Amino acid sequence: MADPTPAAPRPAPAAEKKVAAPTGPPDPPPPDDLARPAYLEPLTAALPGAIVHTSYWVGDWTLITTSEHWVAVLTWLRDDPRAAFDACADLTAVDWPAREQRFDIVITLYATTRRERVRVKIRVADQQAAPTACGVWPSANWLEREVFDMYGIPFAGHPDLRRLLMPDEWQGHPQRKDYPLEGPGELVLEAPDDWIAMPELRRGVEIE
Amino acid sequence: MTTNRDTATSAFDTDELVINMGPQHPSTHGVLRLVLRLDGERVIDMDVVIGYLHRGVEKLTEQRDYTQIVLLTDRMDYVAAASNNLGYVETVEKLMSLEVPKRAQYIRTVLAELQRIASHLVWLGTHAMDIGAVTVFLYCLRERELVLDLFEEYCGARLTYNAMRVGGLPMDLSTGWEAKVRAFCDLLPGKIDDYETLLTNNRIWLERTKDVGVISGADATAIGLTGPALRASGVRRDVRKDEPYAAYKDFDFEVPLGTRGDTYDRYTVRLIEMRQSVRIVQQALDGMPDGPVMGKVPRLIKPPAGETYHAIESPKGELGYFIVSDGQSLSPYRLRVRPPSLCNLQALPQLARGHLVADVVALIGTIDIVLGEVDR
Amino acid sequence: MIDMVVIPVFKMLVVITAVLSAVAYMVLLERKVQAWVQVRLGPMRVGPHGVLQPIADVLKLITKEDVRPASADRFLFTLAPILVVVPALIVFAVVPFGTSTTMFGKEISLYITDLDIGLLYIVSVASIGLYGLILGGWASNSKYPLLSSLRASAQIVSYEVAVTMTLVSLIVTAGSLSLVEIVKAQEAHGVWYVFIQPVAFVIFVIGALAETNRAPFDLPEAEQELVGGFHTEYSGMRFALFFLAEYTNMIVVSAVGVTMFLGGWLAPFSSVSWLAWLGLVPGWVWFSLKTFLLLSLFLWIRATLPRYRYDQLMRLGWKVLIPLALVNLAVSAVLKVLL
Amino acid sequence: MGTAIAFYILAALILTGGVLVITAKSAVHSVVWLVGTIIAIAALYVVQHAEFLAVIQVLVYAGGIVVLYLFVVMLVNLKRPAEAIVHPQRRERTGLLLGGALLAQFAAVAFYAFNSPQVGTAATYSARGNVEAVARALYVEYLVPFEVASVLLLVAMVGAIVLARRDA
Repeated sequence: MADPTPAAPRPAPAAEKKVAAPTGPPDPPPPDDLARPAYLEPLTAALPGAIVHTSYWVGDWTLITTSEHWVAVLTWLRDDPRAAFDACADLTAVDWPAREQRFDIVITLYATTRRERVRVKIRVADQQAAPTACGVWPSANWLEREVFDMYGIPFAGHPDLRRLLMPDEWQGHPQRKDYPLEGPGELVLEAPDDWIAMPELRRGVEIE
Repeated sequence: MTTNRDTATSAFDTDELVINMGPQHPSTHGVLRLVLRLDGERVIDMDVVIGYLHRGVEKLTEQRDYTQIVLLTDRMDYVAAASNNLGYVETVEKLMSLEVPKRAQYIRTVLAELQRIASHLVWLGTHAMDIGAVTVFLYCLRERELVLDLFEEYCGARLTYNAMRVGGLPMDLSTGWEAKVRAFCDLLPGKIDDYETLLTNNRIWLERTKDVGVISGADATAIGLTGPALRASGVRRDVRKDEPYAAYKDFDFEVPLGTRGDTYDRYTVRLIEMRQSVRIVQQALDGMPDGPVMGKVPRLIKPPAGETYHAIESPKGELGYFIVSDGQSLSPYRLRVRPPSLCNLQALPQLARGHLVADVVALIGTIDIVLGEVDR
Repeated sequence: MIDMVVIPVFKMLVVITAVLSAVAYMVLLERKVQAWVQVRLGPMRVGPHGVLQPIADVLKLITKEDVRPASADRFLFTLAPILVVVPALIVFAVVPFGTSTTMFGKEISLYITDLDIGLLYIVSVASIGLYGLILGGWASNSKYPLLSSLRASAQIVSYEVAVTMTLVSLIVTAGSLSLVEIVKAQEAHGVWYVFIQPVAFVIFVIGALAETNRAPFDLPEAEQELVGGFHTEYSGMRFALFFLAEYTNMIVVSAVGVTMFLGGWLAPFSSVSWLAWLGLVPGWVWFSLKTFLLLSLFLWIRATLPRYRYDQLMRLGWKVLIPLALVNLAVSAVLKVLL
Repeated sequence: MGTAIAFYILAALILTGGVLVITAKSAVHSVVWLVGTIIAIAALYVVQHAEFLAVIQVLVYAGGIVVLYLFVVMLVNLKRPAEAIVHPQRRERTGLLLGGALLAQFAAVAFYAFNSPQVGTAATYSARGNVEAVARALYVEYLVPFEVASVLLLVAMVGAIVLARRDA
């Protein structure tokens, strides 16, 4: 921390070429002649209305669902023997600020016995709590903490929702597209007054 | 962290001790911080604090073009940079549906397996040193040095190789390199025997590793363990076999499995993996095809809009890349790394609960983390 | 006057000087032996093959700033290193380096004093040194040193029992508590006690490793677990005192081991007639040589073995070594009566 | 003469140590002073030519038992909250009672020692060798009390183990 009197927040660097901001991946529907995975039909039968969209691209299947159905879909995918996705390989988020529900939460599942992957996605708006997948796979715990840390998406029902990588007193969520890339960083972003208060705050923290 | 528990009920209550292990500690393998709650020396609970090495690699990639990102991947798992390179370039190739020449695939496989050997050697050395066998550490580093020499001869760097490009490799092998790799492959199994002489049947080693940090296959899968740590629990999951990438489907190798899922099994699994890696390298050298090492790649790497996830078997476990392209810019819209070290580290509290402080040290070693990859 | 004051003082000076320089070179030897085992060279820069390294180390330690943590207990923090070093050094009062020699026309014995309870003296004085470790760890007011103190006290008290027990069985065999008498008894028997009491010797060596906090029992200062153990917060000369005491203690246990089991100053194979010329070598040379060999064994073990865990160490001590030592003692006593 | 000077110096050390044991603020300091006192007493034995006793004193008390005291003092939370003391007066009364009993015991021993014939002075023990003299006293002259005491200790040890055992 250097200069305690920050200059006025710099204007965001102008985009070089003005193109329409992307609003999400194309998620192309699968070609009609492609065999659907075996679990797809039972899933739509078991949870009607849960799967909003199905997509296939460069070999990856993607299911798009809604946050109300998130836990139910994941639980079904884990428990049904036709799916048997017993491992949560990855959970992350993508920020599409031009969209109303700006965040995609993306989970990548893996079925150890069938050696198959599937991606499941939901969309959530800013400040909207997403349901947690911790109850389905304990491994989602840290991954959701990282998403919370980097995007500021709160996970409802998460047992231990703290920042994972950034310091606890950090302001802002760096992985968002509108996070400034230059400037004094952590403090200017949301509450400029904190910039002055922070040194005192730091002094008060009992560091062992 | 505060340490005082004001809830001491009886005058003769022994205090629970809360200690910080790390971020500056000799055996946390970097800047890992563990907050241990101890009853005597027994671990009651543990909180893992990470992020001390967070450099925002995922954010940085959004400002770099696809070729420059190879360089960033080097800095994640810095003891296995070539594996990180491989995972990244393959994901971009998948996104762009690029064809990679067979020779490049073979050389990539050789590099990845040499990297696995080097990474496992570092792991074995540090793991043994954590348990007190300092000599093994120096033996392992001696052999790792030979691998680094091979890499240096191939790409000029010893740690951060930047050794792969989207669509192929930056350069072909130099003359005589293959012979040197062969010589190394002949040498290594004997050296592994040496390490085993010092450790495998050593009573102290057995007592320190057997039944320490036992985890069942189902639990290991659920908590997100991958790689050797998962296979030691008897789960047969190896991306090289399950979803063959590079040239792995051309080679014959075994995937070692453990039975009990304890620290000793994780040790034996990794040792066998090193021997299998030697086999793979030898087969790849035997069948090394001729031809170019760079495929037809557009001058500007600009993948079509879309997203994909691709995983490889890094020495630590499943290393996945999730890349989203918006089809407009020369940088990824979003690049997510699925770091095996991070996901494996998540199992540490579960493994360590109820064990002694000394076991925590052994367990940090046994899950094989690199903080550069945990924090990115 | 000369017999009462000058000669003992002179002897003490010689012994302390010898021990201190032995410690300095012991450190070098340890680094060299470790390096050779680990295909390295060890210290090579200070002097030819690093022979001046200990002097450089000592100078460095003396000139370093002496840091005391603000929250440390001032009195005990200063007392602890002294409490470790003094017992380690005064133990040498009863160690016989040889029988006697003639100097300036006077018969001078090669030991400072010959107590009739010499062995008990060693054991009891050495047990005081433990306070230094415990108090050093506690006085630092820091967590890793405290854990280390607890480990050290439990470990040393436990292994002291086993070691003392083996020494008792040796006393039974020799019929004396005086170290000089024990060596003379070995001379009279014509055989070193290591051959009469092999079990006791093994227990003694294991216990000695544990009591001096050496690998594989170096838990109180296990760097990988407890950072530096009880001396984590120490620096400069105070740290050097801990260091000095540790190596002095190694020399002590080796010297005691040599005296008790390896015939002290006696030449080997004294009963073999064609090796009688070995007896021409002075006794103190044999003594030093044997001590050196035993010390090298310590170093070799350190370079080879991993470290025990705390509970395993305790199990080994209480469930294996102490019962074994007890049985050994009983058998020795019975045999002594029968034979 | 020399013996007398040594005695008075040591006695002063012992008394100072004893007072410091009770007045020291920190329990660990108390234990350290206790060790000092024990070593001073051992030195007093040496002055009286009872080297064996001195060495055993250091070995058993300083080297063994007090280490365990220290162990406990370091581990246990001795900062007892004020409300945990139910009857402050009771402590004082108990203390007075125990102190009185101790004083009475000292008096009895002193009385007994003055009135009984001198069984063995330091000089007579020294002539026969320290170890042997003690052994003779323990295993020949006072065998029964010795055995009774050892049985008592054994009972105490078993009791301690039973108390300390966690519910299996």
